[in-house]
Amino acid sequence: MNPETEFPLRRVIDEEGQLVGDRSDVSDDQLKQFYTWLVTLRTLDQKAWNMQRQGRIGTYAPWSGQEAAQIGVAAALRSDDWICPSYRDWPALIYAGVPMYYVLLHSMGHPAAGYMPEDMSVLPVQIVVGGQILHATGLAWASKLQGQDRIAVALFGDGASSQGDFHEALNLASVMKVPAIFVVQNNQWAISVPVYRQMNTPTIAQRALAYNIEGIRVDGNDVIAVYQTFRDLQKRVREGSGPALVETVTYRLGAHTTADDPTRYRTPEDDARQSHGDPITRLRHYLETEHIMENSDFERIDHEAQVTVDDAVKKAEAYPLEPAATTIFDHVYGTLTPPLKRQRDQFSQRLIEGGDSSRG
Amino acid sequence: MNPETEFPLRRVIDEEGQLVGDRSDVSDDQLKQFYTWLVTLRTLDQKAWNMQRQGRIGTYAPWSGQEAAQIGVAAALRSDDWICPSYRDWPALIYAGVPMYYVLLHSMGHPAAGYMPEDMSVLPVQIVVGGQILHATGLAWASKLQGQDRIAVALFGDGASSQGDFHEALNLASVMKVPAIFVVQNNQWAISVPVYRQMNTPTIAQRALAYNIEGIRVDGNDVIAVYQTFRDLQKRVREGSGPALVETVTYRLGAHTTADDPTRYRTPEDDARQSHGDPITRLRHYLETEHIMENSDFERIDHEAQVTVDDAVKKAEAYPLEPAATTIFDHVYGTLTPPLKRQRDQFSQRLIEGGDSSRG
Amino acid sequence: MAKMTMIQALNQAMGLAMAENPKVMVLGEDVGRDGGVFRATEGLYERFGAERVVDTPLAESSIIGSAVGLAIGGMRPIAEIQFLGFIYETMDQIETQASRMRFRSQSRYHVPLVIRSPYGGGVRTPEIHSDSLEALFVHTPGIKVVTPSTPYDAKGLLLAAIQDPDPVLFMEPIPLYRAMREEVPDNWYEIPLGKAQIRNPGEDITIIAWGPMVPVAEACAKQATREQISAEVIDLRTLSPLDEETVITSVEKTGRAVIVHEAVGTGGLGGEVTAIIQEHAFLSLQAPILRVTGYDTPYPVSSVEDLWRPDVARVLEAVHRSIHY
Amino acid sequence: MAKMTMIQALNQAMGLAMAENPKVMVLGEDVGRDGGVFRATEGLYERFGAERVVDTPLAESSIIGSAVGLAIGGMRPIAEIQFLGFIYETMDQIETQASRMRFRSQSRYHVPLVIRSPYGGGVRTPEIHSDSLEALFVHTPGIKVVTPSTPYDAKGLLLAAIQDPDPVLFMEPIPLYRAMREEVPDNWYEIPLGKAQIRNPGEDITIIAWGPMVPVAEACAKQATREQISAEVIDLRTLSPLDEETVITSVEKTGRAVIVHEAVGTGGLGGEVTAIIQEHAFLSLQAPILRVTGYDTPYPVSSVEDLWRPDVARVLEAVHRSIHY
Ligand SMILES: Cc1ncc(C[n+]2csc(CCOP(=O)(O)OP(=O)(O)O)c2C)c(N)n1
Ligand SMILES: Cc1ncc(C[n+]2csc(CCOP(=O)(O)OP(=O)(O)O)c2C)c(N)n1
Ligand SMILES: [Mg+2]
Ligand SMILES: [Mg+2]
Repeated sequence: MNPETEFPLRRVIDEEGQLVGDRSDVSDDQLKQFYTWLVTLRTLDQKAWNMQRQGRIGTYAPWSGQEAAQIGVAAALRSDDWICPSYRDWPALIYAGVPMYYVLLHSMGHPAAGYMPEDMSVLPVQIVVGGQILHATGLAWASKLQGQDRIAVALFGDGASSQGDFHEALNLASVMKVPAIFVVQNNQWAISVPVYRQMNTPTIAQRALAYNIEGIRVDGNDVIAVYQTFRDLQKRVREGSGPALVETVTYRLGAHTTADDPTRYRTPEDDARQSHGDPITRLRHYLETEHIMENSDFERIDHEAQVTVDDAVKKAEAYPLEPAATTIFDHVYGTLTPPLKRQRDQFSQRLIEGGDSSRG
Repeated sequence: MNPETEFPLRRVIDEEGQLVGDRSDVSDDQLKQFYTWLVTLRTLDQKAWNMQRQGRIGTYAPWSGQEAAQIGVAAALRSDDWICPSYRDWPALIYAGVPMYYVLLHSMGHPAAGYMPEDMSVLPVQIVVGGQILHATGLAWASKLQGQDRIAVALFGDGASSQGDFHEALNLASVMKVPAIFVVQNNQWAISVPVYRQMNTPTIAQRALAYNIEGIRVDGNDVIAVYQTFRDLQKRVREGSGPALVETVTYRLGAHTTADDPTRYRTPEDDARQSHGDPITRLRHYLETEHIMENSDFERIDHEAQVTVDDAVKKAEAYPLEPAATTIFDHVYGTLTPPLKRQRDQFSQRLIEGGDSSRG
Repeated sequence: MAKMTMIQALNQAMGLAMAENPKVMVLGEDVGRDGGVFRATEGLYERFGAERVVDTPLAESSIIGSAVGLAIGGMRPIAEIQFLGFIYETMDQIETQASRMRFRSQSRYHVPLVIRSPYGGGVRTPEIHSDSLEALFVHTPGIKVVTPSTPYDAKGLLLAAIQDPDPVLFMEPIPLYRAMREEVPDNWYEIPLGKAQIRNPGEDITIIAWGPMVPVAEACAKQATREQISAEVIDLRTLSPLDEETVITSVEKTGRAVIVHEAVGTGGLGGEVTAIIQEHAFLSLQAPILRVTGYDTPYPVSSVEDLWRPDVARVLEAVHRSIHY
Repeated sequence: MAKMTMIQALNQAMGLAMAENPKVMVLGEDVGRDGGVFRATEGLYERFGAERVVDTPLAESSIIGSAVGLAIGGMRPIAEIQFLGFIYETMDQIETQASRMRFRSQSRYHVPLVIRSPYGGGVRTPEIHSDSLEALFVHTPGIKVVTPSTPYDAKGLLLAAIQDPDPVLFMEPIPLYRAMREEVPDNWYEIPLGKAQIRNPGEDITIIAWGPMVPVAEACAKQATREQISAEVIDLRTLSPLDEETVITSVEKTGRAVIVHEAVGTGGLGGEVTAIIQEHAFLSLQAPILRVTGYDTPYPVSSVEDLWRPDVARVLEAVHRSIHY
């Protein structure tokens, strides 16, 4: 079994933006939309990074480089499909419809960031690496049992694929033949550990062989390839072909989080060698070469992205905290237990009195 | 990837005891020894079952049908190799040198059954399904780090291979390239759950592909095939070829344990279809056909097995319990903590006074 | 109404719930064709089919993790962990996932999940099969912890747990599965979670127990009567949230308390109950609150277990120590 | 001797132990080239190489499970769990394996393993990163639990933990990693496990704390002085086995006790300490023992955490309640 040939890297445009595959079934309009989103999400990411540096938000996990790998997935899903994301998957969520200011609220440590919009089927972002993979198995199973045709998608990283839960989730999904797609975003790093120190295989997709499910490896920096792959795959999975594992090969261009300093463990040469083309410049080159968009379009998109992002920042910063603090007691159980009621009262009382929070 | 052809079932003698492979490098004497052990261990198993029925020992997990799969492994190991067994792996341990009465003490709930002989490198049998797999990774790693040439072998069941720890153990072993062999005894059942409801793959060996390690599937009811496989494999692994996964395909002829009633979930037809030849009759047929042993040999072996087993029973039943009860306090930490010392004293005092243990 | 054992009562409860609500399903190891290693799910597979009574692969984390998804996705899963000692395999899914999904999502999602699991010793099981681990879960916000001591309670509490919108760990005392039969109504009834029960009223001392230790406490109370000691026995039934009121009221009356649990003593739930009592009934206390528990060793092998588990003699000794303080 | 932070003291302890004993090794996520997300292992990779300072795959159960094998096989592993909240992933390997191997094997094998893990809030980490979970492990026989509150103690306790023949969970309070500098000797010294420390002698009330709450307790004691209340502050340092003697002796003297911990209140270690005190110092007690703890909710998001964590005001309030009881 040669993993590189069994699981070839699917690609439609290459690192220089040259067409190397078939994009006939993806419209120009679709590409324009993708480009707009790629730029908007990149703008948001950079804005958030700066806001953290200015102390306006807390710890933040940047996604630069991974926008295409996420947009391509989200664009292929139906609005009632379940998404089980991790902390770095806001691009997919935002594309799917979660308001942008959510990600900022999240990094501000605002409780409301967990309350996903009611017209979507999105779980709160997962902090426990790998914790959400089994939820996708269960959600897809629930869909099947109830005769729905929703599918469930778990998004997680290369690091997460080492967790025991990864194995248990894929095995159970395969045994129960549930409509779940497991998307491992191989961004080459789990914080400081490169993927070749996490596993001894050239691909993650080959793990599909352990469960007798479909395994696919796609260039995650090629939004067209990702989109095509998922558009076709979600259809098969929805129709009952069983679960699938997709490895989107991408690259974490930035730090792990704002608390991380990647210069400690990787060099610019590492980055250059492994990152295989920024998804935005790639698509832009293609769009330019094919004359699908021209300079003024790009400038307009850049400008609109700023406006959109600024608007999200305003919404986030204007979002009221109170009375959210007290509500922590309200979301432990469906109804307040007697001890929680007592504690809630004490807590509120202290808030009113303005508790001393000095720590010596 | 076709698992059945990538991982063909290795076999030397077939279900009728006909030679279908090459046994030239396994001597007649070796075969006689295997046969003797097969019979002795079968005799012990049946004796233990009966003793449980008579109330002389507690819960017991019979191994009938799996003797060859275990003897073949143990016979290939060196005396300082680490063995990480589960509750059903006493045949391997006994073959490797653990006195027979240990298994009876174990089912009597005697603490001493955990104290493996000091001249062996055997962990106590594991009750947590899959719990020992990672220990083999760690032991093999310790061996490598210390420049030893010991290998570590984990024995576990098909059921255990669904656990997250299985995945984590094989991945880590592969990344660190440690000398570990993971032996999954596929006896077709995890209590009442048949292997085809535990996983959606025709083999377990194919999971090796997920870790880029060697994977082998061998007929576990063919002691010669198992032995040859492990004799060759342990050499490669010892020399640094990295870890391996071996699936020994066998069958649990009896109940899961003395507390289990297999008629609730499987039929004699299931057994007949899946058991692919009792390892003892198989080898006997072969030995008869080839005139390596004759009737009187078989009778002698049966008789000696009884004697050996009776002796083990005597040793177990004569084994003193006291002062073992009090020692539970001595094996929590290297030295007694103050609370444990106090509790030990109270406990001893009650033992002396003859505590009332009525439970209402 | 028929006399039945606890295991029968549990079985009946699940059968009722599944008949009533097509979303209720059972999943776990050997719960299907085999009917569970203790027969708790016997007959359910035949009645409700393999889709709703599911033999899972042998992987506890996947049982709970997928059940979280099932629950959020609209089902009402009853997951079985074959023995409580194996729940460690799924701790992350219980503690950071099932128990926190409501909190994390600000009640956008909740997880109506019942985790049934047998525990408790005295029946000669192998290592790890007997461990009492309630303390780990009582310390976890977002999950409730329940343990019955009678067939009647078992059914009523399990039905309440199944109706509960939040995760409930339902701990079933193995030694009581078949220890007694009692009248159990055939129909649906619920015993509210969070309510203890006074099993034996008394005046001189309060004995607080749960699960497998309730009969021990009752036997002790009976023996105490012969010595003119009137012991009130409380079965907590729900360990989280705790029925503080019943406990405090009792100790305010008796002035003395003994807590009995089978779990390891240090760090066990006895400490919590002690802390609550002494905080709220301080002035009533005539003697220190005493704990009779498993020793601070792992649950031992079966030849030693009877010496390890709290028994009537040890509880009585504590009662004497308290009374004669 | 140099002034250093706790993180530097820990780093020095590991460096010393690795230089002293070639069997000592470090494994965990990002402990190698990155030097640990808090820099605890900084420089060790460069000094001792990739074989002894190992970046593992992202799988906590494999870190502890393989460390059990490493330890039995002759090594002295120091395993890092990146944040204590992720220790749930490896509970089985800690509870049923590392902590029980000695018991199971009747001391034929033992597991000299140190599990280091940061915990504690107040520094705006994401969900799960701040949780205080000591209660789960104090309830587990076979593992010791240690948590320092000063740089000096951190080094001495860690070296003692590394020398210990049994598993030790070494919990490192994140908020104290860089909160203060103090003189720490360069040489090897050990602080025996199982010994609490009186950090501030006093007469009127005992405040018992550990890890991140020790500075809060000290600050409270200082404030109390202004009101003529003399508070004795005890830092438990080792949570299992507990130094009962130091605690009891103190409360026998003061007659009052407040226990402060950051973990969720119900089922927390405060209950155990309360139970011990009231059992052994019953007649000395002038007031109920009070607990000041995290609330019974999951550790909240960062915008709320300061309101959630026990602070000087809340501890002082408890001191007043006790004194004026
Ligand atoms: C169970 C668990 N262990 C450790 C961590 C700390 N941690 C957060 S992210 C991370 C690396 C994750 O790598 P990967 O899965 O590849 O995702 P990426 O961050 O690259 O998107 C680690 C170790 C965690 N959050 N959860
Ligand atoms: C972690 C864990 N879960 C559940 C059990 C209960 N149990 C004991 S053996 C067993 C089946 C094991 O099947 P397999 O791994 O195939 O081994 P076999 O018994 O067939 O030898 C189960 C479910 C256990 N001991 N440990
Ligand atoms: Mg990654
Ligand atoms: Mg099996």
